[in-house]
Amino acid sequence: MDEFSLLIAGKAGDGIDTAGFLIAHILNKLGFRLYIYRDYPSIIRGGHTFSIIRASKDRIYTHSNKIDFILALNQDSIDFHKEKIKNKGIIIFNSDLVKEDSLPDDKKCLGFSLEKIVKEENVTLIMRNSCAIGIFCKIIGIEWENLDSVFRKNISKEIDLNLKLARRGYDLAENLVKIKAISQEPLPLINGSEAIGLGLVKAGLGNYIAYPMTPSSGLLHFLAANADDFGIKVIHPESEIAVVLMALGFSYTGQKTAVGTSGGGFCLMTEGLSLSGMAELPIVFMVGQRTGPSTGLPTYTGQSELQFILNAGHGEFSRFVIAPGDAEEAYFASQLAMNLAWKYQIPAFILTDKTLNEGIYNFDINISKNLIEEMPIIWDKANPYKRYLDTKNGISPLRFVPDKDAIIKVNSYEHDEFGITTEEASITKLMQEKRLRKEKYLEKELESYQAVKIYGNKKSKTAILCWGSNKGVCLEVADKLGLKVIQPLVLWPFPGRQFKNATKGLKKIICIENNATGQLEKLIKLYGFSIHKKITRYDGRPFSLDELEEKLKK
Amino acid sequence: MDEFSLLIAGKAGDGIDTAGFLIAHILNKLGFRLYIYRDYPSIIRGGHTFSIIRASKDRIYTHSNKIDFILALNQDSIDFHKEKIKNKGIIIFNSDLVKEDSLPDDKKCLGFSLEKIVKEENVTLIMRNSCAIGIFCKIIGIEWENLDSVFRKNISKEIDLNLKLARRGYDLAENLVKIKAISQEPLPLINGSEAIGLGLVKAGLGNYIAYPMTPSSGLLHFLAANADDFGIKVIHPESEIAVVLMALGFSYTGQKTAVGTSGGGFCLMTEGLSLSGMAELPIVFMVGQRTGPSTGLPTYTGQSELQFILNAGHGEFSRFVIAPGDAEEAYFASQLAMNLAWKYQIPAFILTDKTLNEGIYNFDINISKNLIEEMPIIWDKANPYKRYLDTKNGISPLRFVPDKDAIIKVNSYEHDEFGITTEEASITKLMQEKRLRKEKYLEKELESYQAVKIYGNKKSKTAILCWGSNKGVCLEVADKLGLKVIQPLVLWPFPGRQFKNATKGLKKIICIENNATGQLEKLIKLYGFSIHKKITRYDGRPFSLDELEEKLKK
Amino acid sequence: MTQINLGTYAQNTWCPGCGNFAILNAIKSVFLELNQEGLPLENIVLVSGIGCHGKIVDYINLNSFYSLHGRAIPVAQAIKIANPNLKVICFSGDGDSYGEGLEHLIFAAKRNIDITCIIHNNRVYGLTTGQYTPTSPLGFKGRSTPFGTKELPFNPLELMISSGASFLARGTSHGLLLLKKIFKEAILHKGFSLVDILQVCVTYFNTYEYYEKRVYELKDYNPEDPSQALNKIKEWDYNQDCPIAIGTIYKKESPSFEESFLKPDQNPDRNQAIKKILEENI
Amino acid sequence: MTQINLGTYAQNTWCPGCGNFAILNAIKSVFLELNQEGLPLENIVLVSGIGCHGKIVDYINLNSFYSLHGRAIPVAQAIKIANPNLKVICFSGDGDSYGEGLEHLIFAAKRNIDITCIIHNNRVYGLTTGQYTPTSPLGFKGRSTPFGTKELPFNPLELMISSGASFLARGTSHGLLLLKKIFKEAILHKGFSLVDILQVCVTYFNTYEYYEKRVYELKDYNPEDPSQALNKIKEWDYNQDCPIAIGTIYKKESPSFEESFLKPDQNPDRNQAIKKILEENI
Ligand SMILES: Cc1ncc(C[n+]2csc(CCOP(=O)(O)OP(=O)(O)O)c2C)c(N)n1
Ligand SMILES: Cc1ncc(C[n+]2csc(CCOP(=O)(O)OP(=O)(O)O)c2C)c(N)n1
Ligand code: SF4
Ligand code: SF4
Ligand SMILES: [Mg+2]
Ligand SMILES: [Mg+2]
Repeated sequence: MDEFSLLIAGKAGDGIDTAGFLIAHILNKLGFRLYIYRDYPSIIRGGHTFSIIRASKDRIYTHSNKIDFILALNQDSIDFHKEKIKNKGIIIFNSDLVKEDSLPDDKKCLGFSLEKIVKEENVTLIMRNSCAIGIFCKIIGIEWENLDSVFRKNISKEIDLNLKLARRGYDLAENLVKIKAISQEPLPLINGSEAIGLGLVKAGLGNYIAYPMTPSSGLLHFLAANADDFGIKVIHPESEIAVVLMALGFSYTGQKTAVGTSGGGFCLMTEGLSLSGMAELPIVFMVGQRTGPSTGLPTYTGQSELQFILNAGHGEFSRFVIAPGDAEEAYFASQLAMNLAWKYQIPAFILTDKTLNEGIYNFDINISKNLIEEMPIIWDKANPYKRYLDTKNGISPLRFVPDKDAIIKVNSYEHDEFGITTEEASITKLMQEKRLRKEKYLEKELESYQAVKIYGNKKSKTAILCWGSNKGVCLEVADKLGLKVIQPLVLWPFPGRQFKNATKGLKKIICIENNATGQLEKLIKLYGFSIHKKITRYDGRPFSLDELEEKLKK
Repeated sequence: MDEFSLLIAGKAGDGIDTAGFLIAHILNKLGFRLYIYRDYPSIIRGGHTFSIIRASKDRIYTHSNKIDFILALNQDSIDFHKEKIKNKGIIIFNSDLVKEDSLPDDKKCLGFSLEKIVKEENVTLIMRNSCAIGIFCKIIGIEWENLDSVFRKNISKEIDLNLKLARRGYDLAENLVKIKAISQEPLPLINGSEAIGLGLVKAGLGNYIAYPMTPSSGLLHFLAANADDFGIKVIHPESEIAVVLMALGFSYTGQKTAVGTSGGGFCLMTEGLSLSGMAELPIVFMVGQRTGPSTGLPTYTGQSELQFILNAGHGEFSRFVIAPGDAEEAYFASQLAMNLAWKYQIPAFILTDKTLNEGIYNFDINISKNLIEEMPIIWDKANPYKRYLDTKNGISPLRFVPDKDAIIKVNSYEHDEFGITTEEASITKLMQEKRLRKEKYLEKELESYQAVKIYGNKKSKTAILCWGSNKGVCLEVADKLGLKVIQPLVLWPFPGRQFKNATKGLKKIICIENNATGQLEKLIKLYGFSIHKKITRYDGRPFSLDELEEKLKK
Repeated sequence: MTQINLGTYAQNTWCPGCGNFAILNAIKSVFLELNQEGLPLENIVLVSGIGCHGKIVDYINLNSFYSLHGRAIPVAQAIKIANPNLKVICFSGDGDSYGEGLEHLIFAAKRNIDITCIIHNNRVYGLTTGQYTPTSPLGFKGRSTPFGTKELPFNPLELMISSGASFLARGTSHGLLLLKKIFKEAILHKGFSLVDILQVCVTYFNTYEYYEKRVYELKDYNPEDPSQALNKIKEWDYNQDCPIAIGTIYKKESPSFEESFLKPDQNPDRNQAIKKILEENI
Repeated sequence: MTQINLGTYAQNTWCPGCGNFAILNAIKSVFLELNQEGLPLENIVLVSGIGCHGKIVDYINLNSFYSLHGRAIPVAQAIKIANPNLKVICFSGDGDSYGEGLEHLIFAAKRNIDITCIIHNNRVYGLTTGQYTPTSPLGFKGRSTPFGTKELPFNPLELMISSGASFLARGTSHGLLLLKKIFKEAILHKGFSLVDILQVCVTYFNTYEYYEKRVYELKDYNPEDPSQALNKIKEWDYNQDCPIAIGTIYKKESPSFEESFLKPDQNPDRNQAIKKILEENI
């Protein structure tokens, strides 16, 4: 088996997440490349939740709904997912909670009395996961030592009991399949949020400020947990308004600062965004999209904030928007966003979604670019310091408080070069132009980066156009179908020239988006491009490999 | 003189505004059609401020910088404006504050010792305006009775003293010009905000909620002052966030509600906007644009929020955006916005700017459409009430609390027809489509309105494209130059078909906008249209007649 | 008792043992009682914020407005102003209304608007999986403060009394009878009322035993004595270990804002008014 | 005295007679004094909101951050946390920080962050031409309430003491000497300090005579006695007619938030930390 998927399902609060994570680590040790899709409701306990752990010898970045193994902790897990099992698939179920007659006749189904075992061992219910993992490992022929070491590394509480439960499962089950190890080095398994966190830290992050909001909270938790090791401050203040204003305060002192949120929280930050544009205070926003409008489906995915991000904030000013498609790109994009925010003194956006933030990827730091941290332009001290000195490219030298030679005034009103409020028409015009000119220079600089990515069959006359987390699924489907893939990694300033090159000679462009109105489509229209077909999904779920393949074949 | 302009200038706090207003009323009585442009800084006293009162026998909607009369209360008034005076123009100046040698040699300049007069009469400084008005009226040959009656109607405090001062001026001056009355009925003089207020009231406004912010505060003050007469509630709560959420609470109870703000305040309302989209709660937003970004130039104009308004709020939902160009259109647009908000249960925007909100126009209610107030669809009671019943056009019957037959549940989460939270993919899809479908029907309905307006020389192969308050200046310039004018009154759903008809056969489209990036241009590009030239202005000042004419001739 | 079922078909997704169940049960029976005493059920409007607490409106078959995180209170105020005959009950969380939307609570209290705010104060963000809130004790280890918070909680009742609230009570999610009593009293109170419920979150901050040992019901106590009330409010600062009073702590008569809009002539002729304005401006 | 000129070339556009002039003069001389006592001027950072008050930062030739309406306080907090050696002074209005951004003031007080907030409390929105604010007296006729407000003001000092502020003072814009004294004391206080200045707005709410008749300076008074302070704070509720105390009203020692971030090892090897995380996740 070069590639297979396991679906593990149960109630929210059952520990499905952790169990899936442990299994992924066991497979990772065997040299498999992995991707984990997590599907859970906005509920702490109860409700249905599942993870799909997909393993392959090659790098993968998406899930499939064609499942080889189902690990069903309760009845819902069968009812909701039995259709997904492949012909030769195996269903492992909790026989204490699943009715036998609900199982498919034509599939191999193996029942284990998990509740009973837990009772017999007199342990908490959550430990039945360890037992189930033991069962699964035995069935697919994994060495006990592998399980043992992954458990020891990842479980801090009651490791002996957990191992005991696992062993019981391992001994109860029979080996049915032989999964062979692959001779390649295992790679770290991290989610998109963690990759962003690492990228920001690498780029010199000083402070991370956020108010919790799915799917951005993971980044907050990750950075808070590691704040001391990274040498950063992490603050969770009273609201998103405080978040963005605090961030701008930090920025004023010269400390690189990022904030994270999702749509609703971002709304509250738009006034601060406009201030960042006006006062030329660098800031990085990580906006994790979820299903909207409004509170929507908090724990599901979407790509419906692109146009909002491009146009948010009143007035006109320069900005940078990048939408990474996997963990390595996330690491790179976060560095780039921080660098460019500081180089151009503008707001920069890392636009993600629940799929990317919470999807778990293998992460190869060696294929992701490490950028050099951007340092501010030096002020020559020849003249008195002017925070908003007008220059050729619009970028003024930066100084930070306290500086005994410089008085540093920033201002939300229109202002002169020194930073004093003005209402004069001529200065207003000059300053508006200064602020917008920076974007032109940024656009030029972006030509030296691969701002539009191309994959797949480069000779194909048909291309899939996608952005953000859809990259992974598009890549694989394109490989299967022999298509080209075009992914604008940078969305603003739109890399029109690179996009033009990428689309040269194409007969057909099919745009894939997780929204209803076609937001990337709108963006490319501004540059005179058009698409021939669009495939959209807006029910909160990401495209799966099989689904997208089917839709593309139509 | 069929058309002339008076510029009156002084310090903020000098009462320039009121003086200009009184003069306009005096001219109005003579049958002149008027437009007043007000230019003032964000300062309570001091700083420079001026008004241009333009009078003509024909309807006009814009100012000119070619001035016939300057009424200069202080030195700045000369220094800043003397270039604007026409060849045969007259400068009336306060000889106590203006240096004689700063006056142009080749113009008629008449000095009056206003400070001295005020001192002699032992009245407050502000009354020198009355004296100046008297002088001006005499110079242009206006009957004393006219002045007298306008003063009596509009001045409530110390009318006798004011008249005394005016008379002194009147007697001091000599008649130099003979302005002839025009035989047409005078029309009310109101500003754009007042026209909007009247339109909202006409359309059934129940509540107006706002937090003060220039240039939207005028609407708040107007409605608050007349709340009892109109039978409405006017509330100014703690912040714009409270404003929008309160409005949605009122909307839930079935009371028609509008809010007003400008860019920065609107930022804070975007989360509520998205809630309006999701919960299908009708609401009308009046957003008065000013010069941004951020605090910007609070008392100056701009058109830089179009793209923000079109894309604001996270997630995707239907909306309606209309940008009136003068007082009559403002009255109509406000009614239409309220009607459509309620018919389609969506957020509707009246997008204005400082020029429209604070510009003073003659208002002819007879040429502005009166619409019939929209009434909600009836629920047939055949089935239990469902707030979000899915229907062909996506519009669900409305009921309001308290209703003993219906339980009315609205929800910011994705929800089923009854309004209970759901996370199911199929219902999510259904509801997203329901909410977006309404916009399609709205788009169809708009075909029965003149959503794109056409003026000027309809046979010209060159058209000026404009939106909002630029309508007035474009109209007049086009008349002079023999051009066509196209003004999309409705901006969203974009009236593509009407726009196509309007542009048929054109060789050249010149887009006029008060922003730097061309926001209307971006919008039409989405529909495959493009422009040939753009004339933008983004220093906070509106185009004046002479300036635009010159630019167009180039 | 009546046969009316106030439940809905929504699946209850609170954790087993969550203190929200008690709040749900208590409020439902108060609604039924009020209904028996003559309050039409359709005159009740529930408003909630976003958090575990907010789910309560899905579980009660009455009019409701499930608002945004932190933004239940302005909605509730408007509904009351729109129609003072409605009974508006707001369910909110400590993250929701002591954090994100604190200002609205303060201004509602200042206006003394006749709404009832029931704060599910579990001293943690439940729904977003366990971060500190403004009432978490100093040093609380949540997911955004894994090494413990560095700030003291504030005392929400002290803030509320300073803001002008005219009814303040405290309950716990494990005293059903008392909950019913104070809910009813709060709803019947004319003016702004707030009930701070020390609601146990079994998953992220299980304070069950802590409260069990410390709470005591107010007896022989006059909530209408403001200085006694202030002392009682200050007795526990939401941080230190000490006895915790529950029951109605403060009560005051004072005019409420929504009344100021009731006018005899509610329906002037609008066309006439418009005409008048225009004439004035000629 | 020193020759340093703290003025700028910005044209002053406050109305003649405005109380803001006194605030400007007092604070400038306090800065000069502090400078003479050893505080480098570049260590001062001014932050302001939007309103007539905010213009003050244009008139002082020191580092400044002219923020948004209602949003000076979060900026000031961040600057202080970023570098605890800075002296951060926040100028804000009553519309600004008692209204639009009240929550930030409360949370800054709760955290006891060592910033100084000077509130130009003219009890009116000056810059937007005269609407009521949270401290306008009941019945105030502003442009948004032409028939008089229907709500009582709140007492900002009472709210602040309930929120955890550790230094509270009140001044008027017509007592320059006292202003200087309390500004200096507030700035030197370690922890969150707020000075509520009854600033006269000659144009929209001329309270000059009103205050002139009622204010008295605190003498023989111990601001470190919390219950006395509370009584003093409650003496005047910003609405009723009574004597109005000015001076330092309340003072307390307590740890401030920004200190919690100071750690000995401020510069760990980031590449190493990243590597470690990645290894842990294999
Ligand atoms: C503007 C905004 N920010 C953040 C969130 C995410 N969010 C949802 S619930 C919640 C916290 C809820 O805490 P609390 O109000 O205490 O409710 P509990 O779950 O504890 O009942 C947060 C931060 C949101 N929905 N909207
Ligand atoms: C978000 C936002 N809302 C409204 C405004 C408009 N605005 C500017 S200053 C001001 C009020 C100022 O009042 P206050 O803080 O008391 O200052 P003062 O002018 O009295 O000193 C308002 C409402 C704004 N700039 N931003
Ligand atoms: S997380 Fe806490 S508050 Fe939320 S349902 Fe579970 S126990 Fe209740
Ligand atoms: S309006 Fe009032 S606060 Fe503003 S400058 Fe004038 S007097 Fe001062
Ligand atoms: Mg909580
Ligand atoms: Mg004020």
